[in-house]
Amino acid sequence: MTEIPEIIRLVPLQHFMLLSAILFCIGVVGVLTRRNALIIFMSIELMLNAVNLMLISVSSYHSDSAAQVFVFFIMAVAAAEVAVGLAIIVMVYRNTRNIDVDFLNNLKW
Amino acid sequence: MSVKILASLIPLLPFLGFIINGLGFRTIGKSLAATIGVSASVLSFGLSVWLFAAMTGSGVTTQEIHLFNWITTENTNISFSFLIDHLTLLFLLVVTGVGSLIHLYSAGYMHDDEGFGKFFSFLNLFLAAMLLLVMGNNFLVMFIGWEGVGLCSYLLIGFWNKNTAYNNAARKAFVMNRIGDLGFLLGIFLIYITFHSIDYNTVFSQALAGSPGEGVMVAITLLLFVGAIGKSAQVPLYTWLPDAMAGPTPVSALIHAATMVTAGIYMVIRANVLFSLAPFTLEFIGIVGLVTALLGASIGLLQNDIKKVLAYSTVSQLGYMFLALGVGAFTSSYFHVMTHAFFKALLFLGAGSVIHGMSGEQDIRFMGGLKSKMPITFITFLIATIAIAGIPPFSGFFSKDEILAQVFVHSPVMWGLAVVGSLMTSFYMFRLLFLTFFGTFRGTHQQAHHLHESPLSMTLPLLVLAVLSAAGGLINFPQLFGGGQWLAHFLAPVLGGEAHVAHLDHSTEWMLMGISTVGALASMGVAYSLYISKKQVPASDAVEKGMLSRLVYNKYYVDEIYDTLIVKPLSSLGSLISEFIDTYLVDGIVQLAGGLTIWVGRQMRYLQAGNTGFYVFSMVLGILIILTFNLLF
Amino acid sequence: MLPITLLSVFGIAGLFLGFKLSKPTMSLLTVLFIAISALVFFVPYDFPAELMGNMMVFDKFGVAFSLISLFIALLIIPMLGNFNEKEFAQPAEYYSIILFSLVGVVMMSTFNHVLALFLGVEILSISMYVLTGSDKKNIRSIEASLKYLLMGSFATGFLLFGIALLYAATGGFTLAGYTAYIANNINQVSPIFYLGLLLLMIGLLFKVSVAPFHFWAPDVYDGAPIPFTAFMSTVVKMAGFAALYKVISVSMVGLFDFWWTTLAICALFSLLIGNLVAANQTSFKRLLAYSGISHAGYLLISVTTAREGSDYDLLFYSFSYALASVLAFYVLDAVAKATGSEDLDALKGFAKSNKFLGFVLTVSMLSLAGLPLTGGFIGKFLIFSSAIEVQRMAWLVFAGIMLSVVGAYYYIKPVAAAYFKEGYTGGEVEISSGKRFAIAAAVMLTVVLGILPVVFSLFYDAI
Amino acid sequence: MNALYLTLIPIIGAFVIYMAGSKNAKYLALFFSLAILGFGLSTLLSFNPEGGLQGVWSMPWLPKAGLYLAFGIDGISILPILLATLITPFIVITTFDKKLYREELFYALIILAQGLMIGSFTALDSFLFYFFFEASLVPVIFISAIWGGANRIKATLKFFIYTVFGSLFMLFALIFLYGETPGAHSGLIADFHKLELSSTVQAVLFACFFIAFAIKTPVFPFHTWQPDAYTEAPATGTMLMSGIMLKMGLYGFIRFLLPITPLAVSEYGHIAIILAVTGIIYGSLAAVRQGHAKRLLAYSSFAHVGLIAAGILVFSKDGLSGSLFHMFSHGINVVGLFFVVEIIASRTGTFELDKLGGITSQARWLSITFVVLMLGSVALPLTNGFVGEFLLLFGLYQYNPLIGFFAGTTIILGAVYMLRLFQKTMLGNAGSHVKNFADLSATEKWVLIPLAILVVTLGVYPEPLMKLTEPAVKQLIETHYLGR
Amino acid sequence: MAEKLFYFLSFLSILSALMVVFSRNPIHSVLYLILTFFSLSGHYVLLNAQFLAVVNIIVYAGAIMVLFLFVIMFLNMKTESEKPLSWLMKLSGTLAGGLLLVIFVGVIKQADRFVPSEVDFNSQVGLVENLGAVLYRDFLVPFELASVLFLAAMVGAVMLGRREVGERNF
Repeated sequence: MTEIPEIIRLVPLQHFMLLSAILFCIGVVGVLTRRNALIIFMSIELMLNAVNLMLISVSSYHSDSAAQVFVFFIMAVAAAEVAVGLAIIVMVYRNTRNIDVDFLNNLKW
Repeated sequence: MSVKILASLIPLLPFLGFIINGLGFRTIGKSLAATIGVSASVLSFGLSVWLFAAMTGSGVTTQEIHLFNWITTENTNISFSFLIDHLTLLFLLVVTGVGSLIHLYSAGYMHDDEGFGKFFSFLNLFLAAMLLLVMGNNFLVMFIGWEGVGLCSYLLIGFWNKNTAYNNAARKAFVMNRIGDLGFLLGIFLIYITFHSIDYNTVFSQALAGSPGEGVMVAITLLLFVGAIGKSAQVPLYTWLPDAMAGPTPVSALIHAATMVTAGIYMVIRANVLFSLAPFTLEFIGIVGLVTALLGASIGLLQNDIKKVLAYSTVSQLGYMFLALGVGAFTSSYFHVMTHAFFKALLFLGAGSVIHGMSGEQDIRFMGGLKSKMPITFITFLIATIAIAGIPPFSGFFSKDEILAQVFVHSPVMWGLAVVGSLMTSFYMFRLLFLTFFGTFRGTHQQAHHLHESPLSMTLPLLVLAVLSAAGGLINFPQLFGGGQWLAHFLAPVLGGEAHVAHLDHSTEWMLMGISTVGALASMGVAYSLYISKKQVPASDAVEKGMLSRLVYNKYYVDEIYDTLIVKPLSSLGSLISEFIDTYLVDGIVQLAGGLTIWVGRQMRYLQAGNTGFYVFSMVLGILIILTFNLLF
Repeated sequence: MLPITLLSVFGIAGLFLGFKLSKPTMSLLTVLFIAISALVFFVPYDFPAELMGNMMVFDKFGVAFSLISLFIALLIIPMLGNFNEKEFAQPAEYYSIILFSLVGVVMMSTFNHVLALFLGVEILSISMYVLTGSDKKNIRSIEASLKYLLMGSFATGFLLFGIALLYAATGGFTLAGYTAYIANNINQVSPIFYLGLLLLMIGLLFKVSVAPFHFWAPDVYDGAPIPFTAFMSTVVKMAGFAALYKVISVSMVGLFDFWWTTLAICALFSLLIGNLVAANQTSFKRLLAYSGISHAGYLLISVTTAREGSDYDLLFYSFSYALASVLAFYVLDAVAKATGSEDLDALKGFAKSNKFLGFVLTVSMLSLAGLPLTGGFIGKFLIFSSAIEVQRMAWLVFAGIMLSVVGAYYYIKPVAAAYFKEGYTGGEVEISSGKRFAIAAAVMLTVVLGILPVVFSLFYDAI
Repeated sequence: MNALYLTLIPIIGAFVIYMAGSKNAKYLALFFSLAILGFGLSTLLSFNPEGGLQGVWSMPWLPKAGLYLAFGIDGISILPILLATLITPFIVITTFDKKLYREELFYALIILAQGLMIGSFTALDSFLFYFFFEASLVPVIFISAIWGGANRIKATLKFFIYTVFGSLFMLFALIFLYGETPGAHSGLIADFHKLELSSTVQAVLFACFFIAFAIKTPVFPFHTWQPDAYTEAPATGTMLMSGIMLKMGLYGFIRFLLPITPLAVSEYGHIAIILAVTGIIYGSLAAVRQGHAKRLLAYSSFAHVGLIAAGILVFSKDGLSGSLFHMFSHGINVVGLFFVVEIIASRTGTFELDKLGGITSQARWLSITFVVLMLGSVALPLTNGFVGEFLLLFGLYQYNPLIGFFAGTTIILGAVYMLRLFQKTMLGNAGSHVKNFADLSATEKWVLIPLAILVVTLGVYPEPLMKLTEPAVKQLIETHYLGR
Repeated sequence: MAEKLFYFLSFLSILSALMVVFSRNPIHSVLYLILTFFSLSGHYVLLNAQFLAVVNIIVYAGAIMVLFLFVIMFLNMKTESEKPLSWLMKLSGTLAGGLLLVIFVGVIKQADRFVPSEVDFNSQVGLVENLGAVLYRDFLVPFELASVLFLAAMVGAVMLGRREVGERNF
């Protein structure tokens, strides 16, 4: 119908997927190496964005709009999650004056 | 009334006596209890006589009485049936006859015992079991009686159950009998497997028709003989019998001298067909019998307990009977069973009378000079002693001599040894007699004061038995003296296996008789010189003895050897199992398995350290493993 | 669709009614709401397909799962009674959030489009994050909430990445699309598809707390207020399994050879960890949490079996497990209220003064242990008898059966404590009529399922 | 229908007793147990040994899965059923003289246990069998752990875990077999019997079944739960366990192991038999030195059931007939003996043999009944014990004379420990704890005298009972026995 | 040109993503995350998904990240507040992430190269008009149900975030 955008012609889809995978893994590394609940949470947001990138790129290459709507939902959900998550983090902070996840280990064994 | 019912009544009457006296014990008065007990046995004696008369009169040799099927499965059918033949009849007469006398005797002997009714009930039960034993038409019914008499023996040995030593003796008797019983039972199994039946008639006719091979026969007969060893107190299972003297004296007389212990002989005679087909076993039986005879006699030489002497004498005499069986002289063996029943019962009852008079004292070292105080006892005891010593013309002479003659035919060496045993018999019996009835009284003053002749109920049986002991030889009066050997003829239909017994020429027979008679008299002389002329009294236990005499006095330490070799190891094994192996080894493995599971769980639990970082890391690790595993392989 | 609508509307309505109504009334009303929503499933009315957008399919499996989930939720509602008495408690909010989360449950049970799955999972998860932390003054509750949140959203990331990869491979989001893709490319399935499948699977395994993705569960269950733990370990788990079953066993069945080992091994690990660690617990609540992991293992066996009839097995097992769990949590709730402790030791001698609850505890533990007379046994039977049909899973069946013995060990411990030991410090526990009703219903059902499991197939056939 | 009633009435009865409260509990329990006994006897009268399966009642249980609630009685199960109906009234009566904590629960549990145990014998569906097999544990566990001795909880838990562990092996085997049945599958035992399995599969199943039943029975070396459980349980619990419950294990051997894995039985049966026979000697030796009366009886029971198990595994007509009969008589003897010991302990306050003695002169009826029961236990001819032991030993002897011999040592060792028990408790001088020992009370007589009469009657005339089992045993062997 | 832009944006997003993870100061992390989002939005624009690019900026960079920032500032978080992790944990964490990446890369590289066909390519899919039509037609139900999610989240956030009597504000 319309002309294929330059980027789709020049850059293979794999590169987008790779980028998305890299970002995702950086997010994972962040979750694994940081102990600040907020930063962990941000890393998770990063992972979600990697997913978004993947979906959008595939969607654009396939010219299928469903995935983009999906991304829309992911963003919405992420926002909701962040709202709740931050509320929880604040609550934790209120009670312990700390948001280091390693600090919290009353529950074990 | 039909034969079936009457024959069934023979064991049933004593059994009823047992039930009545047993359940009514302490509620039934003593005289009533005695009446019930004695009449039950006398009635069954009467029935036996009637049966004997009826069968010999009508010329019927065997009669089978089927009562009911006992154990039946798809391929096993064992009926509860009786077989009455000549062998059975003879045993019936002896058992009920001697039994009745002893019942009567007990009425006097046990009169002051608080367990009077119980005693009669057990005695009746014994009679019933013994009658079952001899009346059964198959091996298993015999086995019922076999075990039944064992039970009664247990109950009666431990009759005075407050005494732990008596109880132990009772237990020992039962357990040793059971060892033999196991052999018997296995023998029955093998018979069943071989002949597909355990009915005497079927088994014997099949065995005669087509022998299943000597190996099997030897196995069967050896197993059966193991049973006989236990029941009849042969080497090596004889040690219970002397201990069994713990029971009241009538019991010793009836069970441990006259009847029960001869059950082994009955069994071998009953199965003579099988035994004849297994020469090896017969040889073995002969040797065992000879060894027992010598061993028993030698121990008897130095015993001081009046009943112990008699007990070892019984062991020894049983050895002779087996010796006879071993050489294939079944009739002679039975002959000796019968005469032995008379004179040994008499001896025991006499001893009982002495003990009764001595207020319970059993050690001959503290007796002496009783002949004037207890004349009847003395005279009857004397008759019995002469009979057992094998001095003519009393019954023991004939029966023992027949055995010796048969042994001589079989093997002169064995004969020589047997004669030695017989000399010892003569010696210890006269030693016993002299120490007890002659000389001066060595007991306490109190005992002397109390000393008395026993009541009529006790002396009457003594008298009857004395007559029998004296005249019992007539029943198989040897041809040598012009006798007709009635017993041999009477038993002939039963003894399918005795065809081969050889006969000695008369001069040899005379010689053998002479040797044994002279020997017996000589032994008596030795005993006389020792205990009457020199007035020796056996030393008290405290005195040091020579090695040999110590060995003999302590019964060759056989009990101690058994104790260290068998009883102790087994009981320590038992302790080891129940206290160590079971709790720590077997259960230990179980506990370990459980504990290990829990332990692994506890280690896993430490993974859950509450550390979110670690949780996430493990998750990622899990993901990595799953991905690697699935995508690479 | 109608039940979802109703649940949402009721949730909103509950928020407003919360201003006016007392706590017991709210509770009763919520029960009513849930009951109505469940009944509505039987109303023969379908939304126009074009409006549905193929998002959800109200097939037999989904409806059945939704129904039993709603039913279990119904049983749990009265349990909130004790928790509602806390001074900061906001019952209306709890009830509404539960109603909302039930929307997620129904979506997870009936989805066809993975977006519905994703939304359902998120509705449920977010509700649970909140409810877990709702005991605001209790540090344990808060800690649980944070752990759940972080790990939950982390897992969601993997789930989404999986969905994205599957999309990259198949170009679609529907289960039917996946199935079609497998059918068309059975010999050349793209590695991206495999990767996506695995990640999606992992995301869902996390939600149902299967080892090695179970780490959150004990801590979260332990920290959360008892009614919400009950909710999580039953309704949430059931929804998760419904979703997992639909994704893996139904739409991916063509790749059975690919995924079965992974699931089987995960099941084995769940059984091992759940059972063995539970055997070492001193806290009753934590014991139940680990027991939940082991039951996830059993359910996973059923998922792995993926045969005709596995759906029924899964349903039956989840139902009987959920009933028994609810009962256990009721007892725990009562004991915790009476003694202030959630430990096994608090149960000592409990049954002597509380005969009814003692009996309830027994029934519940027997059912969880899978002993006969209870639904737990039939459930195990169904699962194992299906699994044995797959010859290569025999070892898993064997392991599953054998590990039940550990289960028997730790399930009998509370009963033994309650009946055979002394030292109960609390008095007789008052049970409100609502609770009594719920407990009685669950006990009855547990026993009926054990003795006359026909009843359940009648129910299943009726849908 | 009879089979169903026999199972169901006790279960209903248990609820009735529980609901009726503690006041009338014991009488209600007696009523129900007698009613069941009456029912059992009427079943016996209408039972036709040649008629195969009878009194059948069935309805679908899990229709789709092919499971049935199917109950029935055949020649194999009639004796265990009869035993369970016969013994329970006695077990109920044994407690009449006592004041118990929560009587309604206690008696309800007894009757419930009876129902569940009967259920395991009447079940025709393997899973129904498993169901009862496990379920019957529950009341017994409760009885043991609530009314038991000092270490009751530990012992009971061990018992529970161990038995459950074993039965899970069976569950695996059953599920496997279920999967093997053709078509839409079936859990009926009869259908399992029809399966033709390869020898490896049979070997595995054999192992599973053997472990399961060996633990329940128990067979060496899976017995270690037993002494503790028997010792710590109250007399009632011990009686239920030893009198009826362990028969479920033996019954399982006959019902499952033999017909389903005949190949494996002929191939590996000797291992199992050797284990069982080892258990006979092992248990006997452990009993010989035992100082605790109840523990002694526990080991003795262990030795006896070892013999039964060995006899079953021989897979011969004699062995099976003997085992079925001996199961019956063992139930009677062991209940009687445990009760005797319980009477002694309750009057003297101790089970320690060293503290007892000399009771016989003070308690005549106790002595008489004790002797009779003891004789049954040592298998004296004309007692019930002999009939079974004779056949079992005969079966074993036919299998292998040496094994027969070793098993036969039970005759000797049994006498050793039983006589020791008798002597240490009843004979000799009065022990330190024996003072003013009262003879049997009326209720105690009602238990022990009938039991003693049974011991003798069954020993003298066992044929009626043997006839009941004969056709079934024959059929079992003819259909499944493969030789060795 | 577009190619170069792609690689530049990729580089930027990876770098800033790394900085998110490795910054010691949470505020820096937030800022780097915003930078990442912007660069991702750039990608979206390149891919003709203008609507989502805008939404991304508004929702993520605008709303979510600001929320983060607020929280950080409210909590007054200092750099040192986070206890430094042992190097072993860090190393293993990085290693695990790296391995994960290796697997992803391995898988993605194996995938066939996808070349869209000229015939049925539609460059308009990412436009708001098109998306709106899809959203309100095919995704109507999830759209509505998302509101349930929001409601639940909102109620929850309020419930949890509310200050109880006796509690401090932050």
